[in-house]
Amino acid sequence: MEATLTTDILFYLFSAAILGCGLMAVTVKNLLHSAIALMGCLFGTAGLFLLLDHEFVALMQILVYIGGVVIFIIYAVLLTTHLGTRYLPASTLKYISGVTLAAIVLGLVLHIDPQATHTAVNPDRTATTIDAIGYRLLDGSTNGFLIPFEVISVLLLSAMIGAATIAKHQKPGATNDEDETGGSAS
Amino acid sequence: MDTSTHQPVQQSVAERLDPHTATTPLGDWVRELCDAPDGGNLLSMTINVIIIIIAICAFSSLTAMVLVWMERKLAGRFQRRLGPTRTGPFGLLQTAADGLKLFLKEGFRPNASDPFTYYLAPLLPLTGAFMVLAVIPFGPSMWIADPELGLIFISAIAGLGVLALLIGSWGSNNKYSLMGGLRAGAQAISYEVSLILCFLLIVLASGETNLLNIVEGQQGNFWNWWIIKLPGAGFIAFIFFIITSTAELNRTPFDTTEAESELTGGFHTEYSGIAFSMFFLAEYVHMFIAAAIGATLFLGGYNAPFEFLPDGWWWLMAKSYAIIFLYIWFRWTFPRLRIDQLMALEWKFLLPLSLINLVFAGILIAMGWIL
Amino acid sequence: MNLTACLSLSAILFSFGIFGLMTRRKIIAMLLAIELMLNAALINCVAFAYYAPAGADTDVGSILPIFIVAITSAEMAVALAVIVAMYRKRKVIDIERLEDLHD
Amino acid sequence: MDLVQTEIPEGFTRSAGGGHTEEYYLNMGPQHPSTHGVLRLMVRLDGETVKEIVPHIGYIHRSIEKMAESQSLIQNIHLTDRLDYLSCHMTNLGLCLAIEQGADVGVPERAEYIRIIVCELQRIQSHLLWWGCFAMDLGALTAFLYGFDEREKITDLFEELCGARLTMNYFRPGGCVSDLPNEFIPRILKICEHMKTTLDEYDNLVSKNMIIRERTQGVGILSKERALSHGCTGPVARASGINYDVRKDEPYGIYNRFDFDVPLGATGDCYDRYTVRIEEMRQSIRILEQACKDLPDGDFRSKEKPNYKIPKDEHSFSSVETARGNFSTYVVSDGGKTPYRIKYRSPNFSHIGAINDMASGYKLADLVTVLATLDPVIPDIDR
Repeated sequence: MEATLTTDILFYLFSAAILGCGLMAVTVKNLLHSAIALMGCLFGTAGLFLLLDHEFVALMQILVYIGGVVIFIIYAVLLTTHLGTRYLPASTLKYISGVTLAAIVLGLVLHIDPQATHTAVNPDRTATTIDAIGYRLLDGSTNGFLIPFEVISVLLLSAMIGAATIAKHQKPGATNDEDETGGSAS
Repeated sequence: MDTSTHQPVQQSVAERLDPHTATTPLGDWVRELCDAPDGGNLLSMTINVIIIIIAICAFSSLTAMVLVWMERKLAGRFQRRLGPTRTGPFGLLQTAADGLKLFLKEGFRPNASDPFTYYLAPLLPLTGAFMVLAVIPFGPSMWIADPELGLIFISAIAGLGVLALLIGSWGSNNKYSLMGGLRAGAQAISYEVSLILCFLLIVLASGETNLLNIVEGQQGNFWNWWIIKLPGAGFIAFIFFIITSTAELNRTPFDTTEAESELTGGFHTEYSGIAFSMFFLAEYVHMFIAAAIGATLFLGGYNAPFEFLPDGWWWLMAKSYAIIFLYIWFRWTFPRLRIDQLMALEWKFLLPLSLINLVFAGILIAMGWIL
Repeated sequence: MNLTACLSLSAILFSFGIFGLMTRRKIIAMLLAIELMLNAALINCVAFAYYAPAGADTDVGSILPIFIVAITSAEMAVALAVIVAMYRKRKVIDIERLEDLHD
Repeated sequence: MDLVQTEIPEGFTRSAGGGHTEEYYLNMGPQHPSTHGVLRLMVRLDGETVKEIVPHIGYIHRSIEKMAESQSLIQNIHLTDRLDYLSCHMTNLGLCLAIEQGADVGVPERAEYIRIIVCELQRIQSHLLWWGCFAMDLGALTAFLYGFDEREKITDLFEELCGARLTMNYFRPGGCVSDLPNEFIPRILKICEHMKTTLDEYDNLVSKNMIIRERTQGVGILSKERALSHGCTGPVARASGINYDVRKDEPYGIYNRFDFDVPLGATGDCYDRYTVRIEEMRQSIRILEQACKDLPDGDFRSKEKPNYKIPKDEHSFSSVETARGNFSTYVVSDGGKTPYRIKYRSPNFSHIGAINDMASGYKLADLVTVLATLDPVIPDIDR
């Protein structure tokens, strides 16, 4: 998209949403509220990707991040906290160290090359089509991503199985045994 | 609704997402008024977008009204009674009266609930519904946005509906609500897998993710629709789509999330007045959307069943309402499944069979055994 | 809108993530902060692909995010499963009260 | 709200949150759609799994047994309507039988037949309501209206018979309050014919439905031993394989003249309780047809007395089979106009006591199924 007034306005709107929600996500006390703020932040990012002509990434952001990861996070919040949970504040020392570290990183990153402003968009560029992505992912040559793609598939599968195994309920019999002996694992 | 004559789409994504490039009589008139006949400026674009938003709002509230009336009438017929008859002709104004009642009701919030999440939750489902409505091709020149990845867009947005239930159920601070919300989360995430596999089958068959192109690919007589064109596989996938979409819509026999005899209303136990009517409205708009997507993918969308008949939005409406009739029929016939049976149905039955069906369809396509 | 603006945005988001990671006590909140940092990285990927000079391989701008997202969801699934299992066992998701984990 | 309570509520054996799982208490009722009135169940849950149930009763206690002591025996009949209001003819009959026994009142032949006809009609009526509510508790709303549709036909008959639709107050010691209206018997036979086809329709709609079978078979099993030790009677006991029916084993009235079967279940799960009740409706139709055929002419009531007195120290006892089980009446008299003490034995009270045995270990949705197949009438429990 050409850099017009419209895109500029949209960009700054999205940036404001991303940064505002991002700040909320790390500062709000209530865990569910910060998960919702993270959702807003991810939505803003998806909008930004649409602005940058990466439709597929934007939709994947919504599909996997918001529809999957954030829902999982909210699910975990629902399972582990409830209204009335007291949220202990972090110590001042942690706050100071957090702010300092964040500032240092921000300074470093912004310091690297503040002058490298590629405002010009390559006039011949075309948006990446889903066909191109598919062909590249299944391309076995040196330019392709076949092996990483397969590895990531196996990783996902093993992660899913692992997660299911970890979160699986213990057998009721086992719990009862421990109760009767009075020993709780510590 | 913003419309535009459809050319074989090879515009860039940005161009197609840009409402000011679409040409319609109404849009052109707005542009002329704003002194921008070619391409449009910020003012005309804003006005056009507002027109689109109003059109979607009006359409979805009208749809919800008609669907609620239809459900009540059909439920009456299924149950050997008449359904609403008093308010307006054939009881048509019953929904309006109900809506009015809900809007005038006191918005009541439990004291111990969490205001932010409690009030945020009712707003979300309709937002998602509006976003999906924008990409459904209602007719050959009748759509709002036509993204290249329409089908992925739909599956992405459809997954968000459950967020509202999760948030609202937690914010209500009620054990029944929370149970309903947790059930909703588990159910939606599980059934989405099968739903996306159904979508994938269409992508595999048509080689398209763009909804307009999928519909255009089914032109001609009714045996060109994917439900028949893919012998066997299309029909199985359609049945799976109906089952999974019923589950995604939280309707009987999969309405464990609001199961009134167990959870006294589930996630919306603590909602009343406008907040409740938002959930209610969204439920019916979602029902229309699911039916419209089913019609678009499997039943040829706005295409007429025979070549000599004119195509148009009325065909999409007729097909959608036929599917909606199925949903209503299910609801007033079947009892409710238990939550563990529901999950077993998905993971032990629907998911493996969808995968097998997908492979089967792949073989059909690879061998060219398509009607 | 230009590359610098995009990169600054991503840098600020990244520093928010670091801040959250340092100050939060709940494990889920720390995971949230990590999400923010990964999101900042995604913005960088896409921005570089968009502003790439002529002849560059811009497809990678779409493919790399796929890998990032896949890895993140795998990590999240395992991490959240661990959190839920830990909560069942100890009723605590506060990082400072889990100090006995290294025993 | 704290989901995890530390103190143990009354009646529970173990506190929630023990062990390593997330247990919590849930309060179902007294206002809950599936408790059919004002029953309150405290449930200890682990996720969705029911661990323990403690029923709390007494929310509509009206001290009917105490009120009985200040009213004459005849005046007491209308109070028995308010016990099991879905089988009020049968509860009326229970008190009438006790009075007849104690005051030595004879019953004419025609009145005996009328009693059988009316009681069996009411058994069908009560089971129809149960069938509708059962289906509704499992989520099938249409069946609820179907059940009520058929029930309405019988209720209309009762309205014509005694002017009331719910609290009939029709039987008197020595017979009934009035004779059958004209054209009553043909209409009953018509309903019998209609019910035969309707019951097949019900089988198609609900009994053969796969979801219903999945949700009821093997769920809420009550073993024969536990059913005996809880004192379960009626369809609940028969579903567990206990061959006990007051009409067969201790026949009252003229039940020994009729030919009918007592349906029995094998496992005692919810599906057995369901099928036993459906089969009972068929048997009631059989009895109705026989009774309507043999109905003699004659008096509908033996000579009326101004007051029925039971002699001093005479204890009279009767039990009848209501739609829910053994309903017994025990009248102790001190020779006065009013009874010294009346004790009613209600079947529902025992059934609710057995609910912990039946539903714990299953899911929350199964608790609703179990409750629906118990068919409790709360005023009968509380009295």
